[in-house]
This record gives sequence, structure tokens and C-alpha cells, in this order.
Amino acid sequence: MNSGASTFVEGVDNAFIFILGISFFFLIGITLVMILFLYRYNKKKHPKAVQNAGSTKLEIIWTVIPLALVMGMFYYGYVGWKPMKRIPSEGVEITANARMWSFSFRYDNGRVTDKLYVPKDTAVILTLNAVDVIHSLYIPAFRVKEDMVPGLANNRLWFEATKLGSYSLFCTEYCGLQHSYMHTEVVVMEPEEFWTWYADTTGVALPVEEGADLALLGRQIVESKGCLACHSLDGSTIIGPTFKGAWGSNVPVITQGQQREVLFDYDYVRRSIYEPDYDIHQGYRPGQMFSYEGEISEQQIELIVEFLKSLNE
Amino acid sequence: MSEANNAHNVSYLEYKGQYKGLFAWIFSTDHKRIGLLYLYTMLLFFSVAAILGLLMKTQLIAPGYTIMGPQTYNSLFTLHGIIMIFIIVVPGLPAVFGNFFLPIMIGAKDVAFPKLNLLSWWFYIIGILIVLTSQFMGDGPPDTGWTFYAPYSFRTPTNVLPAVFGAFVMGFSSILTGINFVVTIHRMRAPGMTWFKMPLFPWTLYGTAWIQILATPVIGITLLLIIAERLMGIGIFDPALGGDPILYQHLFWIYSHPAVYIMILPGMGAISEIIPVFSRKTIFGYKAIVLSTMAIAFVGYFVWGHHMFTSGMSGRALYAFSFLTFLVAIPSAIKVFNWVSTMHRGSLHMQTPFYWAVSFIFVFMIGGLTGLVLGSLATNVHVHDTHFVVAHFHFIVFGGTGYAFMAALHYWFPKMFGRMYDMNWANLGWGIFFIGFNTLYLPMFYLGIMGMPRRYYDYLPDFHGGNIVSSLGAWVMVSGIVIIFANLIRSARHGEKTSDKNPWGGKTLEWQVDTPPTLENFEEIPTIVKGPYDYED
Amino acid sequence: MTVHRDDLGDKMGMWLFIFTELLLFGMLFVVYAVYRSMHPEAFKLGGDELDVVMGTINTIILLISSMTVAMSISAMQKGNKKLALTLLTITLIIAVVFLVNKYFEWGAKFEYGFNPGAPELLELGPGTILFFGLYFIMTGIHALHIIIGIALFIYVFWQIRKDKIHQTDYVWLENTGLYWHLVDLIWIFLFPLFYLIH
Amino acid sequence: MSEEKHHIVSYRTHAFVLLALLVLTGISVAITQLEMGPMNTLAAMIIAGIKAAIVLAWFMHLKFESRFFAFMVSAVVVVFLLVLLVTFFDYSYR
Repeated sequence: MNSGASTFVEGVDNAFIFILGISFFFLIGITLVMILFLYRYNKKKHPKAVQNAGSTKLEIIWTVIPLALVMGMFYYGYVGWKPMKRIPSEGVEITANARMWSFSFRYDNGRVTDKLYVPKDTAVILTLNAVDVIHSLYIPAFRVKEDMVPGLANNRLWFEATKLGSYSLFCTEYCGLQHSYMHTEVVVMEPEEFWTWYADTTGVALPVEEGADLALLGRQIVESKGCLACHSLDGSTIIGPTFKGAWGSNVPVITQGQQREVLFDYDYVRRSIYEPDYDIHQGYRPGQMFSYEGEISEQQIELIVEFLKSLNE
Repeated sequence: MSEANNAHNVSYLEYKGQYKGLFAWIFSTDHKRIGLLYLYTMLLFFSVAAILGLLMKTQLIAPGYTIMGPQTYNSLFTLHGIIMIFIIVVPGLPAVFGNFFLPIMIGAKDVAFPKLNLLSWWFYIIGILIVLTSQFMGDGPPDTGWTFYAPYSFRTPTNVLPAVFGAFVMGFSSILTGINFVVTIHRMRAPGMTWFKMPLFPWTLYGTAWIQILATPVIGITLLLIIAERLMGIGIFDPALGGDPILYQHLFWIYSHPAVYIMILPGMGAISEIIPVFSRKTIFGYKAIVLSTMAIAFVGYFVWGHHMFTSGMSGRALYAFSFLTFLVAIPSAIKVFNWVSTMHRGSLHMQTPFYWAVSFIFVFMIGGLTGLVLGSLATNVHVHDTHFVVAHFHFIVFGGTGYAFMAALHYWFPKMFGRMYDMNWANLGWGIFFIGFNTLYLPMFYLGIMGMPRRYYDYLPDFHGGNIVSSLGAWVMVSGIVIIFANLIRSARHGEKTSDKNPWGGKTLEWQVDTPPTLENFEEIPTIVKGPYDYED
Repeated sequence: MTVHRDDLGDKMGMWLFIFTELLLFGMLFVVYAVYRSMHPEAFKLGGDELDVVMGTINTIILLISSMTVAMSISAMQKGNKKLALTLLTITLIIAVVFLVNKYFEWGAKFEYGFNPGAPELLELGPGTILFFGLYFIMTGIHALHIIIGIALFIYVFWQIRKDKIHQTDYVWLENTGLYWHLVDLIWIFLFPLFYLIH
Repeated sequence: MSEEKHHIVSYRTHAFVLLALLVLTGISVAITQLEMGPMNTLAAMIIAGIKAAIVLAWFMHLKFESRFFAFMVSAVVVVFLLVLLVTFFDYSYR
């Protein structure tokens, strides 16, 4: 089994060992008995069957013993699971947001990241939100998993990491095209290191150095937010319209039931990101894209625009 | 009626009715012909879905793009699931062997409502056709998975509606078959066949029929609500309008968990027929098997929540469902113990159906025991929605129902077609299939425990090893299927003719009638005095 | 083939079918219970929008039609074909009147913009959207059953006229009656749950 | 098996049953006009239950059929109520 790295691991793995132990015992035992029977009571060796229509005593025995065993399994399962539902009152509060097809994590001080950064030996409480469809947050090494259900308030999950390092974090509820690419990492840091990282809010505003390649920065944002899962760069249609040659073109749209044409400019890009269903590109379905308000900043939109412009060159 | 066409001495295969050619089949109300209609339809679609499965496993042999893109992969596993669940395993044994053998085994000339029985097949075919249109029309094949989870199923632009509506129509087929079987068993048993003199396969069909009647309407209304949601936006499951997507999962699993018992119970019944015959020994604990069947049917109705342990349900619901789930494990265990005890001190005839039955017990145990891992709260949180679940349900649904189906097919084949298959090829096919099956699905348990989620088109390199083994297993297993099917299809047309009424030495009524059965099965309805597996002589 | 006849078996089949219908509506009642427990206030306000008088009239006429069907079975058992046909005709008329009432009720709701997807409804918040979503789905499926019932009655009426259904073989009439009573049963619960909540 | 005896329900009985149903309808409309909070729904459901039982017993002939039919109907009602109860294991404790 993969390395355990949270306080839940022991309880869960105990239940695993208990259940799998009993299971292997019965599986191997019954299989051996069957093979023995196949050999001993083969018609060549045992031409005349000895009739026996049943035994109430045996039926009771093999009802009661398995019943006791499964009650044991229920108990171990319950004990290993109980602490997951007992969410501590204090801890690092982080809001986990899921959308097709990326995670983002918002810290109390406004910092938003793609990877989940957490301190070691400290309770971390995640509030789970989903924008569009059901996703599920799964960290195998921590033995935690909970669905992220749109519209379900106060859906929380907690854990306490016990080992430094970075671990895989998957989406486990099927959510469409790029479901299998919807994974990121949890990074467990020493508490001091974490709090230093946490205090470093320079990350909230993007540091754009003089002379940096703005289009490249824009491209990185577009990639990290998962835009390319729906909008191609080569002119093909995936789910949404392509980005290729879009900048500066006249887009046929439907706005509140009215057909019109709008110029693909900064305002159009900004509105499409914050209010995707306001102008619907003709031939595409509404309700496919959800607002990125609070997830993509105005500054980032400027960089995205630089990237879109660069596609025309 | 001319002598050559007398219902009492002409085989059902040769009987000339009102219609000729194909119409003599698709408009026949004879339960045996309807059984074969289902069989042929299922074998066709099973082959299609097996190929889809093979393509998916081939895609997974290495990370990244191997032979298809993600959209294709997603629509393949959706179609694979819809075909396998709604077209094959849910109707499965009841529709094929239940239709064919239930009336004969209880000493009746047909089912209670023969016309309804034919209508049921027509609903089935129409449902299939509607599902298939989803592949070729509109905005591309559906990509929701067979579960149609809200809200994805009405957010995706793909062609979900026909798939959902087709499944809805097939529900009628299931309900009508269930009604037919319950009434047949209540009203048409031969004189002297009391409830506890009835063979076990009809007993399991009885339990199954009740679940079909009581659970199928639940999926019916759920699918209708999905259709209403997609067409009109009524908001019942749409979180944007205040609906609760988890309620969809409740309704879906209120049907779909009992549906698992619709799938497996008749399989258990078929195994309970085969084991005593090839042991030449009466079944051990007949009443215990009957009671456990009915217990599974009843308790199975209230354990649906174990599909939703990580869905965001309340904690109290979680442990109530976990507790009930463990209770439903017991009756299955009782059955396994009884089967093994039946073999004890028997005289075992090692023939193809018996190989299938014994291997059924083995794979079913693996499926059942891994189910305990999934029923326990702590371990479920870790393996839920991973490859562990995929392996578990393939062990139950394919390992359980699939093996039982093959066992039943090899067991009843001579009676159905009046021809015998080639035993050596049949045994070889079984051997290759068995090896392939375990190579394919056992590594998935390991992948799941390592944390590989299900419905993944692509995966991290850490999971590569297990996937290679699993994909190779898929190729071996499909080779086995090809051998088995080729042998059976060849034998049904050109196999050695036999009119031996009882090639295996069975004691139930179907082995006392002609091979193949005449149109009305019995010249005179027999009077039953003995129990079903009476080998005392 | 000998014609197999088993009236009790046929009736049993009909009852089993009724069970599927009960559970189909049953699940809608589960959905209703869940959402009402989540939005009790909105459901009360929604209930106020429905017309109690109209609902009560429909309840009364549906109950009367249930009685006329039951009586027509008694008439058939006594061999009074003419009375049976008259009673069936009354039932048919009532079924049509029920649908006409429903049509005007629904029409009024559409006018006020309570139909699913209407912009006016979307502004009223999730509880009201769910209430009217359920209202239209549940009364809609119920109305569909009434239409099926009408078709069955016409068929049975025809069969009685042709003497295919008669004093010693009237299981079709009985089963159609059972189906109609089912429609009535569902309405008995729909009526208080939608019209009588304040 | 058409030789079974059929119980013929008299027109008078039917009329009485209808009368009872109409009276109960009236009571339920009247009672829900009072302000009783959640008791309103409870009362309405109890009355609806009684009405349903009357329809099942007389109009649907359950009273005169074999006991097995009544047993089946009660079993289905029990299954439905259990499903409702188990569902609320989730919704009551969210």
C-alpha cells in the first residue's frame, strides 16, 4: 500500500488488514476445500454419492460466525472512519474550489493556488465547493476523499498530515472530457515554513517584470486554468469556440435572445470570463462555462489578452 | 391440426405457425422462442460491448494517447456500461433461461401472459434501437457513464436524451417480465408442486421478479426527471435552480442497487441447479438457500447508500447503510457454504457446466469478499470511485452473473438446441477465459488500493505496471470468449444431434421432457410428488 | 392450443402493475418530501398560488367517477349491460372534464409565469422553482394516466358493446377499473400535498 | 378458473363509500384552513390515508379478494415507507 501520511492512515489500514485478513482466510480455505473435494469425490474415486439434505445445526453455525465477523468489520470500519467526521474547531481553513477541470485553493488571506500547500502536524479544514458538476477530492496518501457537490453548503473535509513531501491529489468523480487530467499535488511543509509562505502575499498580485514575455505569461494562465480543454488553439471546435484568429474578429452572438455581432476585444474577453452566459457565441450551448469571477483577476485577464493577440501573429 | 404439426410431438424449433421465416420468431408467443430471441440479441450486444472493453483496456496499456482520444474513451465506457448493464446483465438470465425453462421447470405449458411476454421483448428491442440512435445522431455519443449522474448528464452537450429514454423503455420490458414470472409461479405450478418442492432456479426468479416490479419504476421516474431536466429545466436535480444532485444519486441507487440482485440472484439459482446434478446429490440446505434468496431480495432494497459513502451524505446515514450492507453479505455467504457442502461426498462429474459452476464460486467469493472492503466505512473512503470498485463489480457482475450465464448456457444447451457442443473446445475456452479474467481484473484491485481513480483515460506513470498486466489479461480473456462462442455457434447449427432427454442426469422437470421440447412442453401436465433434487435411489 | 383463462391470475398481474405505478409516484413523493423539508416556507407560498376550489372540484368529480366505475362492475356482474355502459359513459365524461379543468389551471399558471424555465419563476428562488417543478411533473404524469385511462375505457366500452366482455368474462373491465382507482388514489395524496398547504 | 365465486358489491354500498369519501374530503379541506402549523399536513395525510384505505378496500375489492392481495399491498406500502425513512436518515441529519 502507498505510504501513509496522515493521522487517518492507521485507522483505515487497520480496517483493511482486519477485513482482508479474514477474506484471505475464507477465500483460500474454501478454495482448498473445493479442490480437495474435486479430487476426493471425483466420480472415478467415489462413484456413489452419499445423500445428505442438510443440517440445521450447520446452517446456524455458518450464519452466526460470519455475522459475528462482519460485525467486527463494521466496527473496525466505523472506528477508522469516525475521526474523519469529527471536524476539529480549530485549524487552517482553506476553501477548495473545483471546476471542469482544475482545482484551486483559496486561503483565508486571499491567496489562491493550484497546488494545496499545508503545514505538517496541524489540522487542515477544507471547505469543498464545486462550480459546475460534481467533482471529488481524493488524496490517497492521506486516505481522505469527499465529493465536491455544487450547491451543497458546508461540505467539509479535514486531515492532519504527518509526513513532509508532496502527494497526488485526484478528482475521482467522473466530470467529463478532461477528468483524468484533473489532478494536482498536496505539498506538506514544516509549520514555520508554511506560515512564512502563507504570509508572503506578494503572490496575490502577479510580479510582472520589466520586459517579460507577457504573451507567455498569459499562456501559462490559460493552461493552468484549464481553458484549453474547451477552447482549441488550432481552429478546431472542442466544446467552446477556438481561440485561433479570434482576436479582433466580429463574433456572431446571441445576447438575451437577440442576435448581434460584437467585436472580440478586451471588454468581450472580460465579460466572457466573468459572465460567460451573457453573450452566447452562435452555434454553442449556454450553461457550459461558469464564471471565473474571483479566480481570474483583472490583471490576469490583461495577460490573457496579450496571449490571444499573439495568436494572430 | 395435421399430425406433422401437432403441438405435442413437434419440436418447438420446427413447429410451423401462422408466420414463416423470421416472423415465425419475432411474432412467436412461445416462451422458448422468446428465450432464444433474447439469447441471440444478448450474444450480439455482448460481443459489441466486449470489443469496446477491449479497446478501452488497450488504450490503458500505456499512459497518454495510445489508440484514442479522451472523448472517444469517455463515450466508449458509457456505451460499454449501458449495453452491459441495461441490455445484458439486467435482463440476462431471467429473460433467456427464465423464459425458456421457468414454465418447463414448474410443469406449465407457457408463462401466464404469453403475448405480454412477446411485448416485453419488443420493448427491449425498441429500447435498444433508441439507445443506439444516440451514437449516430445529434452532438455525438453520450459521455456520462451509465450512471447519468446529475448535474453532468444535463450539462454535457452530447446526445444523452436517447440513451436515457432507451433505458427507460427497456424498463418496461423488465417490469413486464417480472409481472409475468410472479403470476406464472403463483398460478401455474403443476399439481403437487408446493412452494418447497419448486426447484431453486424458479425460486430465485421469483425473488428477482419482485425486485424487478418494485425497483424498476424508481429508475423509470428518475430517468424521466433527467429528461425533463434536460428539455425544460425543471430544476429537480439542478443545483443552479435549487435542486440537490445527491437526491438523484439516492433515487438512482434505490433502483440500481437492487438491480445488482436482479443480476446475481438468477445466477445463483442456475448454479444451485448445476451443482447437485453434477454431484449426483441432493442440494445441501434447500430451505436455507430459499430463505437466503428472499432475504437478499428484501434487505437488498435498503442498502443503496453504500454507493454514496463519499457523496456528502450525513454521517448517520453512512453508518446505517454500512450496517445494513454487512447484513446483506450473510445470505450470500450461506449460499457458498451450502454449495460447497453439496459437493461433499458427492460423485462429481467433471464436465463443462460444472467447471463453470466451480469457477463461479471462486470468482464470486473474491467479488463478495472485496465487497466487504467496500461496505466498511473507513476502507470505502479510500477505495471508493477507484479501480478497486471497477474490479469488484466486474468480479460480481461478470464473474458472478457472467460465469453463471455461461454455466447455464453449457448446461441447458443440448435441451435448447437438440445438439451437443464439442466438450474439448468448451473446456479449453473456459480455461483460457478463466486465466484471462483473473489476469484482467485482479491487478485492478491493486491499482485501486494504490489510488488510481476509475473512469480515467490517462494515468500517472506510477500506475503503469498494473495496467500492463490488466490489459494483457483483457486480450487473453477475449481469446477465450472467441473460442467459447465459436464452439457454441458452430454446435447450434452443425453439432451432433441428440434426442437424449437427460444427458447430465438431472432430476428437475426440464430433463423429463423431449429434447428439444415440444411446443407445449408436456403431453400431459405431470403431478409432482418428490422434491426437486431427489437422488435417493 | 387450448385457451388458457385465469381471471385471478389476470387480476394479480394488474395488481403487480399497480404496484409499479405506486412506486413510480412514490418516488416523486419522496422527492417532494425532501424538498418540502428543505423549503417549508416556499412550499406554503407556492400552495397559496394554487386554486383550492378548482382542486376540490376535481377531487370530488374524480371520486364520483371512481364510484361509477365500481358500480359498472357490479352492474356487469348482475348482467345489466345497459347500466354498465351508461355508468362507463359518465366516467368517461368526468375524466374529460377533469382534463379540461386541468387545462385551465395549467393555462393560468403559464400566464403568471410559473412554468419551468419562465423568467418570472426563476426570480422567485429555489423553493418556489422546485415547488412548481414538482407540481407540473406530478400533476402532468397524473394527467397522462388519466389520458391512458380514457383510452382504456373507450376500448372496454367497445368490447362490452360487442359482447366480448360479458357477465361471465369481465376481467378487462375489472382491471380497467383497478387502473382508474389507482389514478384516484394518487390524486387523493396529490390534492392535500399541493392545494391544501398553508 | 372462472368458476370462483365473485362477491357483488351492491350499489347502495358504493354510494355510501362515495359519501364517506366526500365527507372526508370536506373535512380535510376545512381542517387545513385552520392554522395548526405542521399538524395541518399530518391531519391531511391521515385523512388521505383513510380515504386511500377506503378506496382500496371497497372500490378496489381488496376486502373481498383473497387475503394474499391485501398482504401484497401492505408489503408494498411498507417497502415505500421504509425507503422514505431510510432516505431521511440522510436529509434529517445533514
